Amino acid sequence: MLRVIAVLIAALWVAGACPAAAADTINPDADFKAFRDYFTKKFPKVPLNDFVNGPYSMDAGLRKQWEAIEDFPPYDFAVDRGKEMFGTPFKNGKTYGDCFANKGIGVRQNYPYFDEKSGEVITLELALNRCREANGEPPFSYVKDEMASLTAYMAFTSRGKLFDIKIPNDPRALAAYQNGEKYFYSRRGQLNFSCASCHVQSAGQHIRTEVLAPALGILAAMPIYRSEWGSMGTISRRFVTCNSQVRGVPLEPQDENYRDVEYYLSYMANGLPISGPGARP
Amino acid sequence: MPLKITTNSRHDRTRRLLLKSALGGLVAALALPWLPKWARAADGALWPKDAFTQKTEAGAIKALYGKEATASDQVKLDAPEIAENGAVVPIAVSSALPNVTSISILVSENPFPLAASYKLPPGTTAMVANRLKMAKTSKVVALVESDGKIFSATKEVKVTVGGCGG
Amino acid sequence: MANSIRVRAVASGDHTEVQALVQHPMDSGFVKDAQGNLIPPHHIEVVDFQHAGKTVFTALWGPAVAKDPYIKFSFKGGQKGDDIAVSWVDNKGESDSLTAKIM
Amino acid sequence: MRTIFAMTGLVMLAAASAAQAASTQADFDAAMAAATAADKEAAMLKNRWTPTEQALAAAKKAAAAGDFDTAVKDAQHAEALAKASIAQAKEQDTAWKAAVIH
Repeated sequence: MLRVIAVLIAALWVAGACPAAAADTINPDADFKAFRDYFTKKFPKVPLNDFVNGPYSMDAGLRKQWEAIEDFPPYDFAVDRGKEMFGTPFKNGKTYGDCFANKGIGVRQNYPYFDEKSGEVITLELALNRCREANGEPPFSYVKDEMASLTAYMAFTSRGKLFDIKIPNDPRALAAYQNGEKYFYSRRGQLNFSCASCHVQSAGQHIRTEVLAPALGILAAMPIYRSEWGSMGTISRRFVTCNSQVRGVPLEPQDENYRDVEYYLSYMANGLPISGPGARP
Repeated sequence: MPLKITTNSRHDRTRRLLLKSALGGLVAALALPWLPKWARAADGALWPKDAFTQKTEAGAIKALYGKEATASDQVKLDAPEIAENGAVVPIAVSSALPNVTSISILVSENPFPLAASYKLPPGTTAMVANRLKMAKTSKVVALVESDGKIFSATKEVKVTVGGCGG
Repeated sequence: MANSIRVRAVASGDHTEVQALVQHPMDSGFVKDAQGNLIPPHHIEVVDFQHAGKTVFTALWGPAVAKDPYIKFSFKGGQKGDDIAVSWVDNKGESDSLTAKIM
Repeated sequence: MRTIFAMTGLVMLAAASAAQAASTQADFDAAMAAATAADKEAAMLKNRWTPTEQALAAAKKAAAAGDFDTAVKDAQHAEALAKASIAQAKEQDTAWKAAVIH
């Protein structure tokens, strides 16, 4: 229902039929500029490209420990495993590479994208499982293990490439974008926190020893090896745990809301380099 | 021999397991002499169980070296002031002292303070970097064995997210 | 099953710097599982590094070494193309080994 | 007048505690139905809270053990939490816009 209304609003905006309601229009470009300005003004000493390093961009003590861990990062195992999986054909002889542009190498920065055929946001994790299913293989769990290994490898081959998320001129794409924005700013859970409460207003602040990562570029390092988890986790896992942390019941991984918020955040990160896989406390 | 070799029933059990797994371990190596040398190098019997199960820092040092340590500015201990997560704390130790034969690291407040001990044959540099778990804020003690004497350096590392899970 | 050991050994000047990462749970014996039962200790006890048939470094590890443990050291000698042999054994008698080339 | 009022109050208190001590399966079923309905509405809005789920589980556990007093109390708590989560979702449906970076 909400989606329908948003589509209508978007349709009106695209048609230019609603010029007076400026506050309610969807303008990703203006959002993008405001979002980036907010963070670069809040953290004037952090070079723009360093935002993809999350908490390490703003705390020297943490950065030193991180650099020590990056000397030989625990996600290396996941990258190697992902590479091996990528090179192993399915039972039908096809491979993951057959499902992606450029055989899946160096394409992470283009995800998620809005698929105009199906009218929905396609994330990398979703594309990987759809690839499996299209080739007669059962899907993987979205949160860790195999999915983290596959995305770790794909991110690794895309390091340094700049986020290039497009919003096609399609009211449904704009609606998905706005739904993601709405999800990002809506308070939820018994603690009444939104994603933005922690990663916009409180970005850079300490919770115990952890430093809250700024929302700008926050997905660039995914998937991540978290010391707290003692294992790899995907973007799906990060959203699910964020919800639990504010005492909200998480949605199913790859729920439309999660995909839309990934779309929104990735669009906000346009022009920033992929740095994944990453290591985080 | 800088480290005491302890024998006990658990290590005997380890030996039996090693025999079964036919990889690694002295007994397995003797039984299967055609295994490449590297496959039998690590030997669980070398592990100084007594030192690793001491509950105090002093007890662990005594069990490991049989003597006390002297503080020295020749021992360099590189550890963070605040650990980002007690589950993974990068710690490095180095020394310019001569003839260093072993380096050990203790975390005083851990249930078992001795975390790791390294044996350095002649020719190996007196430097080691590793990652340890810390249950809570604690003194970290680096020990360097040089010419048979034990020298130490100490640093406090703050931990607010403990490395014991839960 | 992929090997549990990752080694990077780089010769520079008259020294070789060795870094290794091992995939191992390093369970301390103090952590409870989801059901509230203590996970028994399961950790590597000994790691041995050899070059040219000689041990160049021995690590003795307790349960306080972090999960997926990491180690860095350096020894005199070693040339590009030489073998570095690494092996570990844990408290359950499990073990693994790997030979890598010095870069 | 005042005395009567006070007496009535006492009687009511006594009645209330008597009723509380005698919570039945039927009381629990009613409280649980209300809580579950509210939780379902929260789920439709994709805005469940974990404490609601915990209170529902606690209520079921107490009822299974025959402790209907606790079961009813937990179910009512769950209903209150679920209703708060519904209110949050409805409020945030528009309130989020005020938080957007401009």
